[in-house]
Amino acid sequence: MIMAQPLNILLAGFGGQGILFAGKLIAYAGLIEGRELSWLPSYGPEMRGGTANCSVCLSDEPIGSPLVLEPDVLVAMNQPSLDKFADSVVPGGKIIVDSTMCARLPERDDVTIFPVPSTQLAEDAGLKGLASVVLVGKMLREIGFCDPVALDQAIVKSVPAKKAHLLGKNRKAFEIGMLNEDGDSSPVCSLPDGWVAE
Amino acid sequence: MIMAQPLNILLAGFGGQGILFAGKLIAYAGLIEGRELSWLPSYGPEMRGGTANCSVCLSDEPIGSPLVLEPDVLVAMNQPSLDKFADSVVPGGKIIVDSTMCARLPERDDVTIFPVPSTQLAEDAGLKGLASVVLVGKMLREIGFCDPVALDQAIVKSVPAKKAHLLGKNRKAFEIGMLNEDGDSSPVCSLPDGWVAE
Amino acid sequence: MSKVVFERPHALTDLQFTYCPGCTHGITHRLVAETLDELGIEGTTVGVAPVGCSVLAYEFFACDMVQAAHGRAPAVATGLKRALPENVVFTYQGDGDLASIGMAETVHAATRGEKITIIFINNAIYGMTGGQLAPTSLPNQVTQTSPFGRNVDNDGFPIRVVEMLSTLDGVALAQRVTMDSPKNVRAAKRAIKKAFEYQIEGAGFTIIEVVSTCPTNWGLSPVDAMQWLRDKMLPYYPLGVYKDIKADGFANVAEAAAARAAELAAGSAAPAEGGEA
Amino acid sequence: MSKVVFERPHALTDLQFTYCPGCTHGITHRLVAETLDELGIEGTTVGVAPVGCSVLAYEFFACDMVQAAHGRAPAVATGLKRALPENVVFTYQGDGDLASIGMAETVHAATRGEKITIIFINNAIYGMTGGQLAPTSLPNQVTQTSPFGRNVDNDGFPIRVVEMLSTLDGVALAQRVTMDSPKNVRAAKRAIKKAFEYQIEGAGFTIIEVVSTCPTNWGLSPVDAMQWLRDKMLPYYPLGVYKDIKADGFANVAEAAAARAAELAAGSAAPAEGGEA
Amino acid sequence: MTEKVLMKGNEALAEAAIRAGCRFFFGYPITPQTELAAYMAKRMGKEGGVYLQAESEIAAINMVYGAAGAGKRAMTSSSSPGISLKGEGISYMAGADLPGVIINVQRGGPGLGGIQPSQSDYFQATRATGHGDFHLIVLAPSTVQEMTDYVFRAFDLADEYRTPVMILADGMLGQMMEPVVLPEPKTEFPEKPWAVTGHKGQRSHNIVNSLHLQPERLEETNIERYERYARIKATEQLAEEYLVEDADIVVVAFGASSRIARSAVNKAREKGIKAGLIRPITLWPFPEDVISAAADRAKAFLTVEMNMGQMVDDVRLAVCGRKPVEFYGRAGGIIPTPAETLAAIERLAESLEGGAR
Amino acid sequence: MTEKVLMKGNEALAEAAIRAGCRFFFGYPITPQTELAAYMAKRMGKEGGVYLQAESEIAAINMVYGAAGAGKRAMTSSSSPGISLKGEGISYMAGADLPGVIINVQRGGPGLGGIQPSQSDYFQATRATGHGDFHLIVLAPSTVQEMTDYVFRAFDLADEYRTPVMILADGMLGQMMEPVVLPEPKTEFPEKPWAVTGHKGQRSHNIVNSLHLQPERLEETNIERYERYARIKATEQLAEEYLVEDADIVVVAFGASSRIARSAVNKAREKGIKAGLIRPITLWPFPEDVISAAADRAKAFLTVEMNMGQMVDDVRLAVCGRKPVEFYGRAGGIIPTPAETLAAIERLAESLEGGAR
Amino acid sequence: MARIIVDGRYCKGCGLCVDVCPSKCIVLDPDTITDKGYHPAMLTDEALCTGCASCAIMCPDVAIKVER
Amino acid sequence: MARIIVDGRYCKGCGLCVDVCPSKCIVLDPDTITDKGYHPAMLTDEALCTGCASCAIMCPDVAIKVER
Ligand SMILES: Cc1ncc(C[n+]2csc(CCOP(=O)(O)OP(=O)(O)O)c2C)c(N)n1
Ligand SMILES: Cc1ncc(C[n+]2csc(CCOP(=O)(O)OP(=O)(O)O)c2C)c(N)n1
Ligand code: SF4
Ligand code: SF4
Ligand code: SF4
Ligand code: SF4
Ligand code: SF4
Ligand code: SF4
Ligand SMILES: [Mg+2]
Ligand SMILES: [Mg+2]
Repeated sequence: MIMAQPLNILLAGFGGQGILFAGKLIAYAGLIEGRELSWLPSYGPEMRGGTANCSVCLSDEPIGSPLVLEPDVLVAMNQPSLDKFADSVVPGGKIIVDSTMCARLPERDDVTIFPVPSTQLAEDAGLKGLASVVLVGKMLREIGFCDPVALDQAIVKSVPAKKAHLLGKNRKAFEIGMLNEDGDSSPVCSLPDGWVAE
Repeated sequence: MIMAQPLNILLAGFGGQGILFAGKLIAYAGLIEGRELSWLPSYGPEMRGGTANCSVCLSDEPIGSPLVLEPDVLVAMNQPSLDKFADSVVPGGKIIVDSTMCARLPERDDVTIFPVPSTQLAEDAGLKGLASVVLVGKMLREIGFCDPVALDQAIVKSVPAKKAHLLGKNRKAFEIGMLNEDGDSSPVCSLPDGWVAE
Repeated sequence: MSKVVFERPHALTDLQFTYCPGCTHGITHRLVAETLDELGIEGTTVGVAPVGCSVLAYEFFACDMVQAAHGRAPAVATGLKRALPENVVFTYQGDGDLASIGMAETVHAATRGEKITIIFINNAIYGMTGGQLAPTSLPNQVTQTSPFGRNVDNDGFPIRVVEMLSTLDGVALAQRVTMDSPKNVRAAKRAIKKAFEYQIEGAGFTIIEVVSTCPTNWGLSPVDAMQWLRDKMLPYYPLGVYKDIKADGFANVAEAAAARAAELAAGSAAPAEGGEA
Repeated sequence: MSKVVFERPHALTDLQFTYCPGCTHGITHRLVAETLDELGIEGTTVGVAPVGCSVLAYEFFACDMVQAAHGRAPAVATGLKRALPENVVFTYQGDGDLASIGMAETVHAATRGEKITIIFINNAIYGMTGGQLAPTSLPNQVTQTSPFGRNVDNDGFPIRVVEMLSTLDGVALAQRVTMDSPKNVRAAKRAIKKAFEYQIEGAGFTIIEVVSTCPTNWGLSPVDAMQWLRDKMLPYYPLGVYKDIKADGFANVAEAAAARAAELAAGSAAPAEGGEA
Repeated sequence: MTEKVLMKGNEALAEAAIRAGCRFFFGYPITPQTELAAYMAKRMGKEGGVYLQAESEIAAINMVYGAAGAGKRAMTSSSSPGISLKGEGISYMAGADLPGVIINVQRGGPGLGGIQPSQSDYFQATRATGHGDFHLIVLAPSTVQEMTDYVFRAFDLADEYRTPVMILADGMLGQMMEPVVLPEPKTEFPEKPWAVTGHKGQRSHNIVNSLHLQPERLEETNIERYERYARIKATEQLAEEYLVEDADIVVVAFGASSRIARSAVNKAREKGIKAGLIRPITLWPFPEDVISAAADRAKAFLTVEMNMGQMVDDVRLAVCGRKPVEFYGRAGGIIPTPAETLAAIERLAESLEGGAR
Repeated sequence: MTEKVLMKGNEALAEAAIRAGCRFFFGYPITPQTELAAYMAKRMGKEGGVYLQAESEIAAINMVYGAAGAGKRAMTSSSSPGISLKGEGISYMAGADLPGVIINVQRGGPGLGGIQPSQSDYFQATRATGHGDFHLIVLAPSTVQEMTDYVFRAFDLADEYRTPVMILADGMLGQMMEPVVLPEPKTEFPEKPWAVTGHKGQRSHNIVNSLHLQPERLEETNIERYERYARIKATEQLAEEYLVEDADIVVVAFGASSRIARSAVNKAREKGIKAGLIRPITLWPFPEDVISAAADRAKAFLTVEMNMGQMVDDVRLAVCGRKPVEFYGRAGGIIPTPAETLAAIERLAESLEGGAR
Repeated sequence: MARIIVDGRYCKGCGLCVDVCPSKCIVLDPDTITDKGYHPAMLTDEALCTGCASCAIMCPDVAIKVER
Repeated sequence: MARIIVDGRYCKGCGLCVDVCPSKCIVLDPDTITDKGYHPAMLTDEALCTGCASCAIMCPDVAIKVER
C-alpha cells in the first residue's frame, strides 16, 4: 500500500462517459486493499443528457458522509463539470481533466491540474468510450492511491464476465493513463514489472 | 312541556320494524319543544336481518354520550332485543314491549313493563308496519315526555312530502298507542282536545 | 327407502349466511362449494373474500380463506397462487370490488394469465354499503348516489366486464351466467366448475360473471328482483361464453396469445385504416 | 424571399426538452402543440403531465399545466374538466403510468365518457426509472426487470390498450398511431387533432396511442430504435382506428351506447351459447 | 336566530360544505359516512355543482386535486381505510399547495377493522397522512353543530393557507342527529391567480406541481411551507376549556370522546374531584399553548381517546414532563362510557398522593 | 471471515433478503430503489422463488399479503410516494397479524417531491403507515453492511412477532456501494400453523382476516396486539452509542444522517466540545431507555435529521423536559454536511450558558 | 315418496322456492316466526312433491334438503 | 432556394433527420460539440435541400426551422 491517508474523490462528466465505472475501479481497488471505502453516484433522470458524477471515499476509518463536496481529487470529463466543481477542490488538491472535452482550465494555483486528452488518446488507440479509464490510470500515476496491481485486479472484477473481451481494452486504457506524462514528470506510481495490457 | 328531566330512551327490534323512525319522532318532538336532544342509530351490515336499535336522549343540558347504555325507557319490538336490553334499564325505568313479538316478559320488579300487542293492533287497524308508532303513542301516554301536539308535529315533519298519504295512518297508529290502556290505567298524557287522526 | 338427492355441500360451513332473504349471493356460494366437493379440492383450495356483502364468505366456505382489502382480491390471490402453485385459488368479488376500486388488479391478473378463478357477482349495486351506484348499475337506475337515476352524462356508462376482459391475452375462460331459474343455475354451475377445471389444468385466468340480484337495495321482493334481473339486467348483460381458449383449440393462454400475435402480425385482423393511420 | 414553412409551434415553451436524443416523446409533444395552435386553444387548454419521462411536460407546453401523481392523470383531468367544462383538457401519459398503475383511472375515465383527450405513449418500457418491464413490453423483451426476456408465464401478456378500451361505451375515439416516418407522423397529427376536435364537440372520451421509441432503454441508436419499432412493435400493436363513433354515424357516446344496448337487447350481438349459458 | 333543524352529522357536513361554496364533491362509498355522499348526490345538481362517485378513494382525491387546481372549492370524504388510500394524493395536494377539504369519519382499525366509531386515525391525521414533510390543518368536531361550523370554516382556512384541511370526525358524529343551525351560504371567495383555468393568452402558463428535481429548490418549498405552518401554529390553535381554572385533573379529549369526558368531569365534580376538560378543536396545530398553561396549575392530565393512545403524545409534548399525563382509552369501535371514564379520573385522583380532592 | 464484496445498498437489501429465505418479492419500480428489483429479477428465478413486478405499489403489498398469508417470507420495496400507496395494505397486514418486510428507500417529499435522499417519512414509518392503531417494527440502517444485516433480521422479527417490519433507508444508502460481508443463508424457519395452505382435511379452515364487526372483538385483537408491542418495546429497542458517557451534547441521528452526525461529533471533540452520538437502530420501538438514561447526564440534545423535524418528537418524549432538545435538519433531498452539523453543535454548546466545553 | 326438509335455522322466508316449485307445494308458514323473524318455507303436501329439487337449487340459504 | 436552420440549443445529434432526409443533405457536424456534448445536425448543401420538411417533422427536439 503506497499511501493510506483518507482520500475523497469526485468524478464528473456527461452521462455515458464512464464516470461511474471509473469510480468503481477506484472503489474496487480500495476493497482489494482492505480499506474502508464508499462509492456514491449521482442518480436520477437529470443524468439524461446532463451531467453524471460520482463520489468515492477511501479511508482507514469508517466513512462518515460518502458525499464528496470538497474533493481531494477531482476527475472532470467535461467543461460544465469542471466549471462547477473546480472551486470545491481542497487547497493542495488535484484536478485530473479530460482536456479533449475541456477547453478552459480552472485558474487556481493552490491545486495541481493534470490535463490529459483522454478522449482523444482513447479514440486514437481504438478504445472509444474508455477515456475515463485512461483518467484513472493518470490519477493513479500522479496520486498513487493504491498498488497498481490492486487496480488491475479491480479492472478484472469490474469488467463483467460476459464482456470479458473488453478486459484487454480496459487494461490498455489504464496503461495509457499510467504512461501519460503531461503535467508532471515524476509519477508517484508506475506500472508493475512485467505488466502486459494484451 | 310536561316534564323536563333528562330522558334516555333505547328503541330496539328487527331491522325494518320502524325502530329508527320511532326514534326520529321522539327526537323531532324534542326539537319542536326546543330541548337538547340526540338520536343515534345502530348502523352497519349487522342490521341486515339482525337487530336494529336507536338511542334517543332528551335533556335540557347539552348531551354527553348519545349512546344509551342504561335507558330510562326501553322500547322493545322483538324477543332478542327485549332479552338483550331488559337488564340494562335503570331501576324505576319503563319498558314498552311489542307483545305480539315477545312472548316472554322480563322478570324485573324494579321497572314498569307495558306490554302492547302493537304489531297485532297495527295489522288489525290496517296499519301494517306502523307498530313502532303505536309504541311511541303508548310511551307518550305512559311517560308523557312531551306535549302530544309536539309529537303530532313531529309526525308531520317525519313523514316525507312524497309519502304524505301516510300521514293519516301514522296519526292513527299514534292514537292507537295513546289510547291503549293495558298495563296502567292512569296515563301521564292523553290526546289533546279536538285530535283527529283522519 | 328414501334417498337424499340434494343437501348442503360439505365445503360450506354450517353457519347461516348473513345475506338478506332471497339474495343470490347464497346460490352462488352453494355452487362454488359444490364444485369444491365434486372436484375434491376443498382441502387444497384457498378462497379470497372481498369487501362487500360477501366479506364474510371467509366464514361460509370450509376451505382455507383470506379476507382481502376492497378491490385487491386479485392481487392477494396472485400472492397466494405464486406461493402455492399446486393449490387452487379463487376470489369471490362484487361489482364494486372488482370493477370499480379493483379494476387495475382485475385487468392485470387477467392479462398476466394468473391461474386463478374469479367469481364475479354483478348485482348492479353496492350492496354492503347500502345501495350506491356500481360500475355496472344500469342507465337511469336509481341508487342512493344516483337518486335521479344513473345519468350517463355525469356518471358514465356501465362496464360490461367479461367483454372487456376477453380482449386480454391472459384470459382462458370468460363467461356470463345468472341465477334466475333452475336451468340457469345449473348452467352457472357448469361454468363455475369448468373455470376451476381450467385453473387446475393450468390454462390461464378464468372468470365467471354472475348476474345477480340485490332485493334489498333494489327495493324489490326476492321474486320481483328475479324478474327485474330478467327484464333489465340480462338484455344489457347478455349471457354467454365470451372467451374460451380451449373451445378455440388451445391448451393454454400462451398458445392462444401466440396465435393471436401471429394473426395480427399477418395483418389479417387489422381493423379499418390498418397500416395507414 | 424565403418563407418559413416549418418552425416551433407557439404552444411549446422555448425550453429544451429533457428527453434523450432521438426519443419520440419530442415529436409527439410537437404534434400536440401544433394542434393547440391550429385549433387556437392554447389559452383555454389545461394539460396534465404524468410521472414518467414526460413529467416535465408541464414546462414544455405553453398552456396551463398540472402535474399528476403516477397513473392518476385521468382522475386529475376529470377533476379539471368537471371544474372547467368549457376548457379543453388533455393528459399525456406513458405506458407504465396509464396502463399499469393507472389502469383503473384510465378504464373509468373511458367508461365515464369523460370529455378529455389522452395522448398515450406506448414505448414498451419504463423510461424514466431506467428501463423496467412495462405492461406493453413485448414477449421475450429484455428489460431491467425481465433480464432474461419477458416471460409471459411469470410476467403475463402485454396489453393492447386501445383494443381493450374500445369495448367501453364511453369511448368516442380510440386510435393507434406511430412516429417512425414523416407519413406516419402526419397521420398521427391528424389523429391527435381529431381527438381534440371530438373533445370540443363533446363526443366523449378520446385516446390516441402513440407507438414510440425509447432508444436509451432499448439500448439502440435512435435510427435503430425506429427500425425495432417497425419490426417488433407494429406487428404486435397494429396501427389503426379501433373506435370512432362519429365515423359510425353517432354524434356522441350516449347515442352510440344506446344503439349498442338496443342491439344487445335484441340479441343480435349475443355471442355463442348466448341465452343458454 | 335561524331555525334549528334536525340533521345527521354526515348530512350536516354535506350541507355546510355546499353553503361554504363547495361545488365539487368526489367520493367513494364507505360506512359510516355514506349519507354524506347520498346527500351530495341529491343536492349538488340543483346547486349547479358536480357530485361524482369516483372509481376509488384514490381517484376521488386526485379529482379533488384537479378541481382544486382549477381554483374550485372541492371536497372528498371517506373513512379510515379509504383515507389511507388517499395518502399519496393528499401529500401531492400539500406539495402543490392546493386547498381542499378531506373528511374522515373514522371507524375502528387496523385493516378492514370494523365500522363502529373510532379515533384511531389521530396520528395519521396529525403526523403522516402521507409521505414527506407536511401537515394538514385538522379540525375535530364534537357535535353535529360543529360538523357544520368546522367544515364551513375548513374551506376558508384551506384557501387562506393554501393547504388541505381535514375534518376528523367519527362514526358516532356522522350517524347521530342533533339540532343544528345552518350557516348562511357564502357568496364571496378569494381570488386564486395561481389556478389553472387556461391562460387566455393573458399571462404565462400556470403550473400546479409538486416536483422539484433540484433538492435545493425542493427544500426551499419545504421551508416556505413550514413558515406558513408556523403562522398557522401561531394563530389558529383552538381548544375549548371547561372547568379548567381550578382543576386538579385536566382531562384532554377531542371529538366524540370529549362529550363522554365532559359528562365524566361533571360527575367527578359531583363527587368532589376538581376535574376539568380541555377539548382540542384543532388537532393540528395542536393547542399546546392552552395545555402548557394548564400544566402550570393542574396536578395531572388524563387523555381520553377512542384508540390505544395517540393524542397522549401531543399532550405529553405540551406538558413537557411538568406533570404526569395518563391515558384512558377504548378501541375497536367502542365508545367509552362516562362511568368508566369517571373511574379513570378517580383512579388518577387517588394516585396523586392520597387523592386530589 | 467471509469475503467482503462491494455492493450497492439496494442490492445488498435484495441479496440479504434472499439469504433470509425470502422467496417472494413483489415490487413496482421507483427511484431510488430500482436496483433492488432488478437484482431480484435476476436472482429469484435461480433460487426457485418468485420475482413479480406488480401493476402498482398497491397490488404489490397485497400480493405480499397473499404470500405472507400462505406462510411464506415475502417482501416489497418502494420509495416514499409508493409507500403512501401501501398504507392501506400495511394496515391490513398488521390487522391480520401477517409477517412481511417492507423497504422504504426514502426520497424527498411531499408529493412527487424529488428523488434525492431524505428521512421525511419518519412519522409515517413510526406512527401511521396506515389507518388504525398499529405499529411496525422499523429498522434504520446506516451502512450497506447494516442494510444487509437488518433486512436479514427483519424477517425473523416479523415471524417472531407476526408483524410487518419496515426497513427505513434512503436514496443515499440505496445507491452507494460499500464493502459488505453477506450472511450465511438461513435454512430453518419457524412453523406457521395459522397459514392458509389448504387444510387437506386435517384441520378446520384457517382464516387470514382483519375484520371484526363486533367492537368488543376488535378491541380484544387491538389489546392483544398492543401486549405484543409492549413485549417488543421491552426487548427489541436498539441503539448505538458513541462517546455518550461523558457527553455534554448528545446528538441523536439515525440512518444516513447519523454518519454525518458522527463525523460532526468527531470534529466537535477535536474542537474540545464533549459531543456524543446516539443512533437509534430501531425507530419503533424507539430506544427511549437509552435516551432517557443519557438525559440524566447530558446537558442538551441535538437531533439531526434529513427532514423538517420529526424524530425530535420522540427524543423530546424520551427526555421528557429534563434537558433541552434542539433540532437541526435539511430537507428536500439535501444531505447535511458534517461542517454545518458541527456548526449546529457549536451553536448549541454556546447557548448552554457560556458553552459546554 | 319425495319430500323436502326445510331447515328453519337457515330459511329466511324469501319465497324463491315457493315461486319456482312446479308442483306449487311450498308455502311460507304464516304461523311460524323464526328467531330472526322470518316465516319459513314449508311443504304443503308430500304427495305433490316430485323431488325435482328446483326449490333447493334456487334456495339462497341452502335450507332445503330433498329426499326421493 | 430551400434551407433548414438547425438550432444548436435544441439539437441533440440524434440523427433522425439525417436518416430521413430524402436528399441526403444533412450530417451531424463532427467538429462541433454543443454544451450538452452533442454533434449537431447541419445542412451540407442548400442546393440539395427541397424544403420538404421531412427532417423537421421527424426532429424530436423541434430544432429545425425550414425555409423555402
Ligand atoms: C378502501 C375501501 N373503500 C370502501 C369501502 C366500503 N365498502 C365496503 S363494501 C363496498 C362495496 C360493495 O359493493 P360490491 O363490491 O358491489 O359488493 P356487494 O355488496 O354488492 O356484494 C364498499 C365501497 C371499504 N371497506 N374499503
Ligand atoms: C407512486 C409512484 N410509483 C412509482 C413511481 C416511479 N416512476 C416514475 S416514472 C415511472 C414509470 C414511467 O414509465 P412510463 O409511464 O412508461 O413513462 P416513460 O418514462 O416510459 O415515458 C415510475 C414507475 C412514482 N414516481 N410514483
Ligand atoms: S344488500 Fe343486496 S347483495 Fe347484500 S346481502 Fe342484501 S340483497 Fe344481497
Ligand atoms: S429514457 Fe427513453 S423514453 Fe425516456 S427520454 Fe430517454 S429515450 Fe425517451
Ligand atoms: S328459498 Fe330457501 S330461504 Fe327462501 S323461503 Fe325457500 S327455503 Fe326459505
Ligand atoms: S322438490 Fe320440486 S316438487 Fe318438491 S317441493 Fe321442491 S320444487 Fe316442489
Ligand atoms: S433530428 Fe433534430 S435533434 Fe436529431 S440530429 Fe436532427 S436536428 Fe438534431
Ligand atoms: S427539408 Fe427535406 S430536403 Fe431539406 S434537409 Fe430537411 S429533409 Fe432534407
Ligand atoms: Mg355489488
Ligand atoms: Mg413507457
